[in-house]
Amino acid sequence: MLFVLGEGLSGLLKSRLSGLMAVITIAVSSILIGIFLIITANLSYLVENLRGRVELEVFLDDSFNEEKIETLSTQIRAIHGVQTLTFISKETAVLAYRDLFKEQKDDYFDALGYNPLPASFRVTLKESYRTSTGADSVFNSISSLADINEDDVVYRREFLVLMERYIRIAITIDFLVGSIVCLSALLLVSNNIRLIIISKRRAIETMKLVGATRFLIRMPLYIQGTLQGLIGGLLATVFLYGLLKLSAIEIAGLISVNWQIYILLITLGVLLGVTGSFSAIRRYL
Amino acid sequence: MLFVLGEGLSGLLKSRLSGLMAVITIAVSSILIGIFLIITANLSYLVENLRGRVELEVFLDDSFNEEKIETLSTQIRAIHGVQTLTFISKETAVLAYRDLFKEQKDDYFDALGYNPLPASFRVTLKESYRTSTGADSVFNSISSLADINEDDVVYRREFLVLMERYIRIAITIDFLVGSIVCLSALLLVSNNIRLIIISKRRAIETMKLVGATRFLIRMPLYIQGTLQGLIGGLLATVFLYGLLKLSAIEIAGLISVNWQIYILLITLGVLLGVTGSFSAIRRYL
Amino acid sequence: MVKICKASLKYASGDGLDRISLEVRSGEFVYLVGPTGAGKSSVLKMIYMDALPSEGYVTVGGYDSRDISDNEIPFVRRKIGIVFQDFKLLEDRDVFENVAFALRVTGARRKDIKRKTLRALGEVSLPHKSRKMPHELSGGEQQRVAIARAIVNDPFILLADEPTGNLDPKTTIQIMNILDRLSTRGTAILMATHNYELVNSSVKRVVSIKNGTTLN
Amino acid sequence: MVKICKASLKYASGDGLDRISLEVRSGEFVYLVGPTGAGKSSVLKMIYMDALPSEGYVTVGGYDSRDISDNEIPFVRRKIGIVFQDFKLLEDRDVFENVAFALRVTGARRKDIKRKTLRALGEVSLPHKSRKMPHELSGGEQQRVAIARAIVNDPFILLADEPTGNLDPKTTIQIMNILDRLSTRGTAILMATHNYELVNSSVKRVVSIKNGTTLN
Ligand SMILES: Nc1ncnc2c1ncn2[C@@H]1O[C@H](COP(=O)(O)OP(=O)(O)OP(=O)(O)O)[C@@H](O)[C@H]1O
Ligand SMILES: Nc1ncnc2c1ncn2[C@@H]1O[C@H](COP(=O)(O)OP(=O)(O)OP(=O)(O)O)[C@@H](O)[C@H]1O
Ligand SMILES: [Mg+2]
Ligand SMILES: [Mg+2]
Repeated sequence: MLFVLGEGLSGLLKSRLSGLMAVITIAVSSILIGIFLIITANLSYLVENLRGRVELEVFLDDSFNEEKIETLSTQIRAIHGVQTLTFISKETAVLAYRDLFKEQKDDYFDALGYNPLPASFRVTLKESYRTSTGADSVFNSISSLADINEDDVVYRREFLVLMERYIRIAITIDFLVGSIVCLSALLLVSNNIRLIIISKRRAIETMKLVGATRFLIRMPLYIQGTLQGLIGGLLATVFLYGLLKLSAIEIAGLISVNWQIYILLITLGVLLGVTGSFSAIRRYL
Repeated sequence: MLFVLGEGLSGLLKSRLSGLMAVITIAVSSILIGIFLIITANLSYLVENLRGRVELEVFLDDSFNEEKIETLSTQIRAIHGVQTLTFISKETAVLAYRDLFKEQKDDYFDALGYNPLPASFRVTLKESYRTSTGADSVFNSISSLADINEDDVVYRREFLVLMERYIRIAITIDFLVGSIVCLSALLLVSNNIRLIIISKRRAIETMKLVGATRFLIRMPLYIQGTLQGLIGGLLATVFLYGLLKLSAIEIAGLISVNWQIYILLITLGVLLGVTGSFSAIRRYL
Repeated sequence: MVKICKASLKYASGDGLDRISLEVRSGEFVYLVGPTGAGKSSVLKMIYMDALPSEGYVTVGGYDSRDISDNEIPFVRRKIGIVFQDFKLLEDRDVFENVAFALRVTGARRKDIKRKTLRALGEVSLPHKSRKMPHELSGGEQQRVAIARAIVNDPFILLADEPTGNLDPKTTIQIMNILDRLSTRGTAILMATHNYELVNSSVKRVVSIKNGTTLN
Repeated sequence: MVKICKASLKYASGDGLDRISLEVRSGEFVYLVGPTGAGKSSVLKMIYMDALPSEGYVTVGGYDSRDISDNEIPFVRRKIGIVFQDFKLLEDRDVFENVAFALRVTGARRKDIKRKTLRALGEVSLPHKSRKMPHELSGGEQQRVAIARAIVNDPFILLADEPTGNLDPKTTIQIMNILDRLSTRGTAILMATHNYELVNSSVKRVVSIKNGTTLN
């Protein structure tokens, strides 16, 4: 058992160049996948953020009394997909309007002599309804209520549709690049282990002749592959950690990564090492 | 000479597996770099687009007469960095306002009895001034004109600053991923040629013994590397072309690539093949 | 101890062995002779189970080629010592490690490894060179290291495939003396060779092969 | 034609050659004998300029080891034929291509290649096997292919490093007959060997080396 571990370690030290190549390959692949993961994380964070901002506005006729508004509010709250409902009175609306146009001269409402802005409900959606179809269904439910005119329900439909299109594009690219990177990484690691097997051919032949079991011949290679994966993963972690520290100065709030990504990277490195060794050993030994 | 070419070709055919590996490596690297290039192209297109939209608005006091407006317009046009200047009269402003708030009841201006909106200049910037510092300098020049109050000159400063920050982030990530991909591609291609050299060691040794010149020994390897690069580049081109055709259905206007990128990809493949062969031959032969 | 019974072996090229029979008893010294391509190396391969016969059978120790599993083959080889013409030493380890290698792969204990390795090197009179690397040794010395590696596991038979093919006559005599001594101590020896001078000058049993069949 | 004059060669291990002198005239057949590690292969290496002497000099054809450039070495080798104990044939080409290979690398014309290759195969009586792959041949046949490859360029000297080490006595005699015939046709031959039987039974010139120096 000790012999197996020793062989794995000394294999790593002896096949310096090709060993280094394998480690670098794994590190580079892990870094690429790490960057890809960080981008994905940020992307989905951004998407959640944007989707969270989707809301419908229901303008209420000035003729509705308090009782009526209460009834409507209960009815809307009962609709599938509605998360919260906030009532905005005519007075609040004026304040918001003034806030929005504060650079304009204030004489509008004064000149008018009455408040032209309607009261409204602001309706936010449950998570699963924050899509264009989900928002549509809520929109339809609200519109079909008695006393509510379709024109009085407003939401940023175009924004949602556009956003969904961009998300789809981003996810497609993300996924594509990610899978290409993963695939090529596996290919390269396996190729590297193949190189190591070729360079160890004589030792392996001799081992077979003196009666080494399959386990004894293969285990050092697995150990070597695993160690290379581990070192590669660690290198990637250190590199990415430094990179994020550096870029955090530039980018401030944008990047949100937690320590789990580092664990993931190291695991990924080890996995690449093991899978690469495994496929190379199966094919070339 | 024929012999050299034949050896290069048959080398490619014979070393099927490692040759295939090299071709795939080059193809994958080229695809990654291609995707990276397309993203970069789109990014810079988007950036140019956004920057082009930066404009300053100069609100004019109602008391200015036509002559005064003419003078101001000439003065502003003379400022460094100003590209175009458009005069927007009070009447045009109302039309634009109505267009913007068309869902609101139209009684605002009627009720008011006069036009509260000021006339304005819309100022666009020369390309090199489409940055936050460039816009700032134009802003300062206009503000410092007699008769123009600093409050009357408006532009989306926060938008520009934010955009510049995001551009910086995007370029950093883009550049980083791109250089990692390039570097790892070179490493892997060279590693692959090394494998080929190892597998051809006996043939090379025999060639040396029967009096083959250095040229004759190395040239077939270069040819093989170049061919692999060419095939890899072509594969990448076909793949990316298909990918873009497919995604064009989804993404419509977003992706703007011209045929030059394909030439670039093929060149890149060949370059990777040649450089990889070169470094491997220098080191391992 | 080793018995080959009407064993046939077919290579893709069409050559091979045709119903070969051969028995080597414990402590016996047998020469295997025949022209190139006759099948000498193939016979040895069948004994160390690198090639299993398509007809007939081979028994080595307790194992039978007809019902041996892949997992058992390493254990057959531990009872056999093998020596080749080109030594097959590992260039990146010293003499001691080359010999100890055969023990390490069997999972022997540290103390035993040292004792047995030094004893085997003693048998071939090389303990003083145990820290030399293979390329620092003469051909004869390298072959002696290979023999030490082959006998370090106390095999009951030593297979030698033209062990003196690369050696000069003087060194050949040294090696033959070592093999003779091993044989008198009870290790059976089966040696393939082209060296008729050697074969003719000894009184040992000679088995000759031609075109894949035993003549004698 | 080939002259080695007080040439020394040092390997990193400390071994090597020590002021060796040797001359081979055109058409001469010379045996190079000596125990393992004496330096026989090293002498041949110096002649085909794979190792240049640190002292003294070697002249081959018009070239002198003292002022030869790396680019000229391939042209020296085209005037020399080399044969090894382990044949060194390319396993992935047939017999014809193995022999033609030595012509192709010199940039010979297509027609010449065919003619010369078949002539060389004729010299070793193998034209009928020109489409066989090396692994389909016996050891003796493989060595004859190697000899054909060595002589296809019409070298003035053939260097042979234990060319019969892997062959049985009968095949050895065949190979020796071929070398003898080449020698009587004017090709000088320098052959390193351990086979004293062979050396003793002939009347050729014998040069013996020990510890890196010529004794005779
Ligand atoms: N792995 C193999 N695949 C195909 N053919 C083989 C293989 N090994 C040996 N042969 C063929 O089987 C025959 C017997 O070969 P073997 O090596 O046993 O002969 P040998 O008596 O040892 O010859 P030599 O004296 O040259 O070592 C030969 O014709 C050889 O070409
Ligand atoms: N490339 C090398 N590097 C270091 N030492 C070498 C090298 N080649 C040969 N030697 C050493 O030089 C000495 C002479 O070796 P050489 O191969 O010339 O002997 P030889 O007479 O051909 O022996 P053999 O009969 O075993 O072939 C030996 O001690 C050998 O170990
Ligand atoms: Mg054999
Ligand atoms: Mg030699």
